[in-house]
Amino acid sequence: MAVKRQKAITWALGLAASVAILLWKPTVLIYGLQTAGLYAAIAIPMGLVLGIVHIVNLAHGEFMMLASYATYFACKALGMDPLFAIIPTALVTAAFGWIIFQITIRRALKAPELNQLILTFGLAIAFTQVINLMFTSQTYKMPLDYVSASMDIGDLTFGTWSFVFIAMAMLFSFGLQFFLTKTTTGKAALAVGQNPRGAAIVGIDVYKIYGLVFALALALVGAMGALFLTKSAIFPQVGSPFTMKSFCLVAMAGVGNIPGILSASILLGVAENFLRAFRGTRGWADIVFFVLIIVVIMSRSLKGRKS
Amino acid sequence: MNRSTSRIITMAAIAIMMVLPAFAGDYPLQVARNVMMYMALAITWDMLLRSGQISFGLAGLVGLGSYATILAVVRGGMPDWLSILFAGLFSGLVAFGIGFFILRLRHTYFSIVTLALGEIFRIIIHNLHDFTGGPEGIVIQQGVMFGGKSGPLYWLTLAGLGVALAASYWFEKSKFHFALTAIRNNEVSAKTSGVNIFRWLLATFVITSAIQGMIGGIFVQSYGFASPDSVFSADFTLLPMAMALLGGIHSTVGPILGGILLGLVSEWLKLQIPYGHLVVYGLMIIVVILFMPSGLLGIARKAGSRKSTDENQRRAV
Amino acid sequence: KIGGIWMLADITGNQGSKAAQLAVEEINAAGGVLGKKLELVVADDEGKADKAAAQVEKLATVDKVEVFLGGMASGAELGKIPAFKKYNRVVMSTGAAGSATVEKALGPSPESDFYFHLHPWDYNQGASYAEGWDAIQKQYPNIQIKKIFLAYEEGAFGKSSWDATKILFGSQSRYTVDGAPFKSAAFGGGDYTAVLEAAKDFKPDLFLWAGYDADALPLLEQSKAMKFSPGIYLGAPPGWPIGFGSSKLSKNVMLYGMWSTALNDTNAQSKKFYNAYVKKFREEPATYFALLAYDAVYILADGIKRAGTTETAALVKALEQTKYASALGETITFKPSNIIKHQGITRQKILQWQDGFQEIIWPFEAATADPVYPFPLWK
Amino acid sequence: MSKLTTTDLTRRFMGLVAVNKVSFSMDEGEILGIIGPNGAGKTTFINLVSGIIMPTEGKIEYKGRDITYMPAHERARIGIARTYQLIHPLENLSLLENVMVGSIFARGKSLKAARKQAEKLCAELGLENLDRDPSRLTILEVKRMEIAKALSNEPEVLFLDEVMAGLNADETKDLIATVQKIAKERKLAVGVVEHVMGVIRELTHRVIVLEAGELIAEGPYEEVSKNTRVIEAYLGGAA
Amino acid sequence: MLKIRGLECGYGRMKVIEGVDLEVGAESVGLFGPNGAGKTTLIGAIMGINKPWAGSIELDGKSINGMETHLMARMGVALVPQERELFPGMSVDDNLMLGAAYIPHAKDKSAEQLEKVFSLFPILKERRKQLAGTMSGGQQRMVAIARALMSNPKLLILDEPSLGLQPSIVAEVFEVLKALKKTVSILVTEQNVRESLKSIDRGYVLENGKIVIEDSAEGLKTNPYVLKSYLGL
Ligand SMILES: Nc1ncnc2c1ncn2[C@@H]1O[C@H](COP(=O)(O)OP(=O)(O)OP(=O)(O)O)[C@@H](O)[C@H]1O
Ligand SMILES: Nc1ncnc2c1ncn2[C@@H]1O[C@H](COP(=O)(O)OP(=O)(O)OP(=O)(O)O)[C@@H](O)[C@H]1O
Ligand SMILES: [Mg+2]
Ligand SMILES: [Mg+2]
Repeated sequence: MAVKRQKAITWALGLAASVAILLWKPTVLIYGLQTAGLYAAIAIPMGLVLGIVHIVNLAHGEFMMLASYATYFACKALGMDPLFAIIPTALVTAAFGWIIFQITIRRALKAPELNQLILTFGLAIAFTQVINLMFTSQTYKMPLDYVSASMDIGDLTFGTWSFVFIAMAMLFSFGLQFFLTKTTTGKAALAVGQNPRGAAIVGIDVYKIYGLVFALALALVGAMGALFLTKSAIFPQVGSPFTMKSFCLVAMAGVGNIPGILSASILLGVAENFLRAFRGTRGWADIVFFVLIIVVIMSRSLKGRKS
Repeated sequence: MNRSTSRIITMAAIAIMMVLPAFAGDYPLQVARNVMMYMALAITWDMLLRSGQISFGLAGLVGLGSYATILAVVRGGMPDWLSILFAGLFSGLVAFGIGFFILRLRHTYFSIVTLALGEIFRIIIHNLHDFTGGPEGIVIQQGVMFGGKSGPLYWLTLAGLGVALAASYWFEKSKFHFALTAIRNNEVSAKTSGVNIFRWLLATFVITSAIQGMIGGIFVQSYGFASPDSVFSADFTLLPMAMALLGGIHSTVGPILGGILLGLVSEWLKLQIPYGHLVVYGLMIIVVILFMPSGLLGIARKAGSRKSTDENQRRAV
Repeated sequence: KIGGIWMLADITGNQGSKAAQLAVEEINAAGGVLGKKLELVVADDEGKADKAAAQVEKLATVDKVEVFLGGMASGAELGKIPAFKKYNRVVMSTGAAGSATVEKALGPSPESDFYFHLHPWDYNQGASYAEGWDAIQKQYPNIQIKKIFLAYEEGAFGKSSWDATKILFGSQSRYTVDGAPFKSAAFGGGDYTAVLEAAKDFKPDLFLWAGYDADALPLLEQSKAMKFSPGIYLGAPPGWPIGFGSSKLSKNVMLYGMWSTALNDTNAQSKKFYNAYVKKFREEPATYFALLAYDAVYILADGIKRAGTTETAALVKALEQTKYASALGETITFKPSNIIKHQGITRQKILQWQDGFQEIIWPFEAATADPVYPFPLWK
Repeated sequence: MSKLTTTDLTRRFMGLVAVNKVSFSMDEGEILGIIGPNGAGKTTFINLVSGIIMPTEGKIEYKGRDITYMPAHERARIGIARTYQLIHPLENLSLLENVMVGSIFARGKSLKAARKQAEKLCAELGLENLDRDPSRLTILEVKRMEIAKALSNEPEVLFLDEVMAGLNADETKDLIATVQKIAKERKLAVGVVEHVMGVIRELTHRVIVLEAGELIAEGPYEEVSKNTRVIEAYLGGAA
Repeated sequence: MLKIRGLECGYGRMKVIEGVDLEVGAESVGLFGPNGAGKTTLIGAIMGINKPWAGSIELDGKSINGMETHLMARMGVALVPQERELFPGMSVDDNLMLGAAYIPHAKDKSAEQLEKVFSLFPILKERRKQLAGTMSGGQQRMVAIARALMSNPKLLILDEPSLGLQPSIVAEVFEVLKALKKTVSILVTEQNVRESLKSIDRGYVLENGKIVIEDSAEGLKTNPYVLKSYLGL
C-alpha cells in the first residue's frame, strides 16, 4: 500500500515537473529526451549482459566502435546508407561477439568476476589500438542530410533526428523485457545468471545461453553502432566513454532492471540539459550525472535497509 | 605458494629496489619510479578488495591527493614534504566523510559510487578555475622537488611504496586480516562472530585512501604540475587493478609481481614496437588472464595446494 | 643524434615523427650535418606525463641524443620539463600551446633558454586572430563583425581558447563576446544543442568553435537542424575529419590553422615537403604538426651547422640567429614571448573551406583565395 | 534465572507474518527444543534474537536488558551465539582461523590468545588438522566447526539451527553428547532447532512448537509430542 | 539403466572415489555412508558435474562418461542436489517451470506434472510467486524435489532429500518415492536410513570412497554393521 502510494506520488511529481519544464523551457525536455535515448540505447545491452548473466564487459563501448567502423567502411564501399546497415551490422556484430565470447570470455566465466573485468579491459585496449593502427586516430563521419531534419513549432526550431535513439531504446527495452519474462530462453538466461550449476542440472546448456545472451547484447550494440554512425563522428576512442556511462546507468537502474535503465536515462538526460540551459550552471551539467547516480543508489540502499 | 615464500619474494623485491639506485641509470630509475607508484596503488586497492569491496575510485583519490598537495604548495606555501603528508591526511579525511555513507553499499553499487565520486572530484576541480587552475591545470612555479634529481625522487617514491607495503603487511598480520576476510566471505557470519563490519571497512577505506592520496602527492612533487586529465586519468584506476589481478589478489606479493610484470613489459614492448605496442599490451593482458586466472601467484599456489581456488574466489568476489 | 618524442598513437604524433624522419633522410642524402649523418630516435610518450619523463631519460642516457624534438599534449610536455631542465640540452618543441602551465613551468630566461617553442602559445594565436579579423574587415568592407560567440570544448584546449578570446576580442569593447562550453565528442560528449541554443540567442556575426575534429560535422548538422547560420561559421580544431571537404555542410566554413594543401601552389618549400611526404608514406599530411616537425629538424640542422657543435650554449646562440623560410609559408625566427626567450611562430592563419579545399584567406601575403561571405543560410 | 526473553516478537515479510507474537524465555543451563513445520519461522526467530534481522514488533531482553534493536555484532559480544542452517564457512580462512574469529572480535582477544583458545575448542570438539581449508571438511566436521565458531564468542546463550541434519545415527549420537557436555560445563542456555525427533527427545529439557509463526505448544518433548495439533501440523504419523 | 564400473574421481589431487562398481536397474537403490564418504562426489561424476578420472559410466548401455550435465538432464536423469541449487531470484513457479522446459520428453506435459507436484507439496502452490531464495530451508528442499519431478525423469537421483524436512513430509516423500519406483529408476543417498529403507529395493554402503556393503533392503536391515552405525541400534 505504502509502496504503491509512494510510487504514485513519485510519478505525479515527475509528471508535474516535466510539464513545468515543457512550458518554460521546452528545449530542455526535447533535447533531454534525445540525449536520454542515446544513453539508454547503448546502456541497455550492457544491462542485459551485466544484470542478467553477470558478465562484466569493459569493452562494451569498443564493440560499438568496431560496429561503427565496420558500418562506415561497408557503407562507403557499397554507397549504402547506414540505416540499411542496422540489421546486417547487428548480425555481424553478434557473430563477432559470439566468437570473442567463445575464445575469451567463456574461459574466464569460472574465474572471479574481476578477471572478466580485466580481460575485457584488455580487449578494449586491443580493439582500440588495432583500429588506431589501421585507420589512425583521425575521425570519420558520414555526411547525411536527414540528420539535420528539423521541426518548427511556433518560434521553436529543433532537430528531430535524435528522437530515433529514444525509439531504439524503447524498442530494446520492451523487446528485452518480453524476452526475459515471456520466453523460455529468457528465463533460462535468468536462471543461468543466478545459478549456472542449477541451470545445467535442469538441462540448460549453460555456455550456449551465455553465448547467446552475449551475442544478443552485441546484436543490439551492433545496431546501435550503425545508428550511432549517422549522428556521430567515429574514432578509435569513441566508444570508451559510453562504457562508463552505461555502467553508471545500469547501476542506477538497479542491476537486473532493464526498463529502469530507460527511466534512469531520462532522468539524467533531462537534468543534464536543464543545467546546461543556464549560464551559471552550465559547467556543472556533468556533475549532475554522477550526483544523481549516487543519490539514487544511496536512497535505494537505505530503503532496502529499512524494509 | 606459502607465506614464507611470498615473504621471501617481498623481501627480495624490496632489497632490489633498495640497491637499484647504486647501479641503475636514470632511465631505469625513472621507469622504476612509475612502476612503484602504480604498485603502491595496486597494493592499497587490493587491501580494500580483501574485504570484498571493489573500488573504482583510485583515480579519484589520486587526483584528490594531487590537488591537495599542489594547492597546499601553490596557494598555501606549504613545504614540499609536508604537502605530501597533507595529501594523505586530506584524502583520509575525505574518505572518512564519504565512507560513512558509501560503505553501506556493496558490489557493483559500491564500485560505481566510488567511480562517480572520483568524477565528481574531477569536475569540481575542473570548474573551480580560479582556485585550481581549471582544465588547464596548475604548476609549481619553483619546480619539482629535489631539483628533479633522480636519486632523491626515487627514494621519495620508494618511501611511498614502503608505506603501502608496510600497511599491507600489517593488514596481513593483524586483526585486519581476520576482519576483512570474514567480511568478504560472509558478512552475516562475520557479524555473528562480533565483527563490527562498518568500523573495519571504514578503517580500511580511510587508510587505503590516505595512501592513495599520498601517492597523488608524490606524483605532483615528481612532475611539478597537476591537471585534471593527468591526475584523474583512468589509468590510475585500471592499471593497478590489472596489476593486482595479474599478480594475484588478496596478497601483498601479488600486486608487486603484477606491477613488475605490467610495468616492465609495457616499457619493453614500447622499445620493441614503437608504433603498435599498445595492441600487444592489450593482447598480453588477455592472454595472461586467460591462462593464469589466479595470477602469477595463483600458479605458484596451485602447485602447493590441491584446492580448486577458482570456485572459492568466484564466490568471494 | 636527435631524440624525438611524440604520442605515436595520435595522428599528430604519428605523422610528426614520420615527417621528422623524412627531413632527416633528406638532410642525410644531402651530406648530413658537419660531415656526420643525423640520426633520429623516436620515442612514444603516450600522452602521459610519467611515460614522457621516462622517455626523456631514456633518450638522454641510453640513446645519448644531443637534442630533443617533438611534443604535442601539454600534459605530457609538463612531465618532460623537469628532465629537460636536468639535461639542459636544446629542445625544439612542436606542440604544447598552454601558456598557463607549460610556459609557466618552463620559467623565464635563463633557466628555459634551451627550450625553443615553435608552436604559438595560446595567447599568440588569439592575438593573431584579432589582428586577422581587423585586417579582413578593413580589406573587405562587406564583412562586419560586432558580436562574437565562442563555443569551446570544456577541456584545457577549449578553456584556454576562451580565456584568450575574451581578453583579445573583448578588451577594447570593439566586439561583444560571449561563449559557452560544450563537451567534445572526443571525450564522450557530442551533444551541442545547449551551446547552440545559447549561441542562437546571442545572434553572433561570427560563430567560433574550439573543439576537436570529431565535433566538426555533428556540430554543423546540429546547427542546420536548429537553423542556426551566423555570417561567419568558424572552427578551430587541430585537424579535420577525413572527407570533411566533400560534405555539403563544409561549404564556406572558416577555420584557423597554419597550413593547407593550398599552400603548395604558392610555396615551393611546402610543395616539396608535400610531394616527398605523400610519396614516402602514401598518405596526406593531415595536420600542420607534420610540417612543424619537418621544419624543426631543418632548423636544428641549420643551427648545428652554424654552431659547429651540439653543445647547448653554442647551439642556443646559433639558433637565436635562425631565419628559416618554412614550409608553412613564413620565415621563422626566435623572439621572446611572455615568459620564455625563444618563441618561434606566433601567427596562425585564417582559412576557409571552398569547394572542398582549405583556402588561405589571411594573412594576405599568403592568401590563396578571397573570403566568401556570408555563410549560407539554412532554411 | 531467565537469560533471554521475548515478548510478542513479530516479524513480517511483506504480507507474510513469519514470526507472530512469540513470547518465550530461556533459562541458564536449559536446553530448549524449537520445532515446527517447514516455514514455521524457526530460523527467522533465531535471526531475530541474534540480530541478523530486526523485528517488526515486540521486544527482546537479555539478562534484563532490552536488546531489541541492538546490532548483531554487539549481541555477539554480550554473549549470544548461533550456528546457521545453511552453512557458509569463511572459506578463505583455515579451520583454526575460522574458530579464532569469535575470540578476536566478540571477546577482543589478541591473535595469540585467540589461537590458543581456538586450539582448545577444536580439541574439545574433536577437530583435527586445523590448517585445512573449510572446503576440504566433511559435513560432520563443518558442523563441529560451526559449533566451535559459535563457542569462540564465549556465549551464554547458544542457538543451534539444524546442526544434526545430514548426520547418520552414529555421528548424531556423538554430537548430542558433545553438545550436552558443552552446555553443562559452560552453564549455557541452548536453543536447538531440529527436524530429527530423536535428537529433540534425547537432548532437550523443554520444547516449544511454532506453526505459521505462532507458538502453539510448549513443554517437555514427551508431552508436546502427544499434542494433537503438533501431530497434525508437524509430526504426521512419523513420530 | 545405470551401470558404473571401476569409477575413480576426486578434487585436485585428492582421490575421493576409489574404484566403485554400482548399478541401478528398474528399481530404487539407496546409497549410504558416513559424512565425507564421497556420495555427493559419486553423484557429481554421474551427472557430469565432476569429471571422472577412471572407470566407465553407462546409461542404458551407452557410455556417458564425462558427458555434460545438461545433456544428462535431457536424457532423463534428474537430480535433487544436496545443496538444492535453486534459482534464488526467480519465483517458485519459474523454478518449477524450468525443471521441465529443457527436457524434451517433459516439456509438453509440464502442466499436469505441475499439478502433481503441487498436490505433493501444497505449500508450494500457496507460494507460487515467492522468490525461491526467500523460502525457508525446508521449503527450498521441497522446491528442489519438485523441480526434479517436473522433468519426468527416467532416472531420479536424490542427494539427501529429507535434509531439513519436517517429519511428516519426510514420510510423505518416501511414500512418493515408493510409488514412483514402478516407473522411474531411483538412486537416493540418505542419512535417514530408517525411513529410506522403507522405500528402496537395494542399497550400497560407501565408506572412504569404496563400496563396503551391497545388499537388498531386507539384508541391510539385518546387517549388524548397518544396524549399529546407521540405524543407531
Ligand atoms: N526474506 C524473506 N522474504 C520473504 N519471506 C521470507 C523471507 N525469509 C523467510 N521467509 C518466509 O518466512 C517463513 C519462515 O521461514 P523460516 O526460515 O523461519 O522457517 P523455518 O521454520 O526455519 O523452516 P525450516 O524448517 O524449513 O527451516 C517462511 O514461510 C519463509 O518463506
Ligand atoms: N569442491 C571440493 N573440493 C575439494 N574437496 C571436496 C570438494 N567437495 C567435497 N570434497 C571432499 O571430498 C570428500 C567427499 O565429499 P562428498 O561430499 O562427496 O561426501 P558425501 O558422502 O556426500 O558426504 P555428506 O554426507 O557430507 O554429503 C570430502 O572429504 C570432502 O571434504
Ligand atoms: Mg529453518
Ligand atoms: Mg553429500
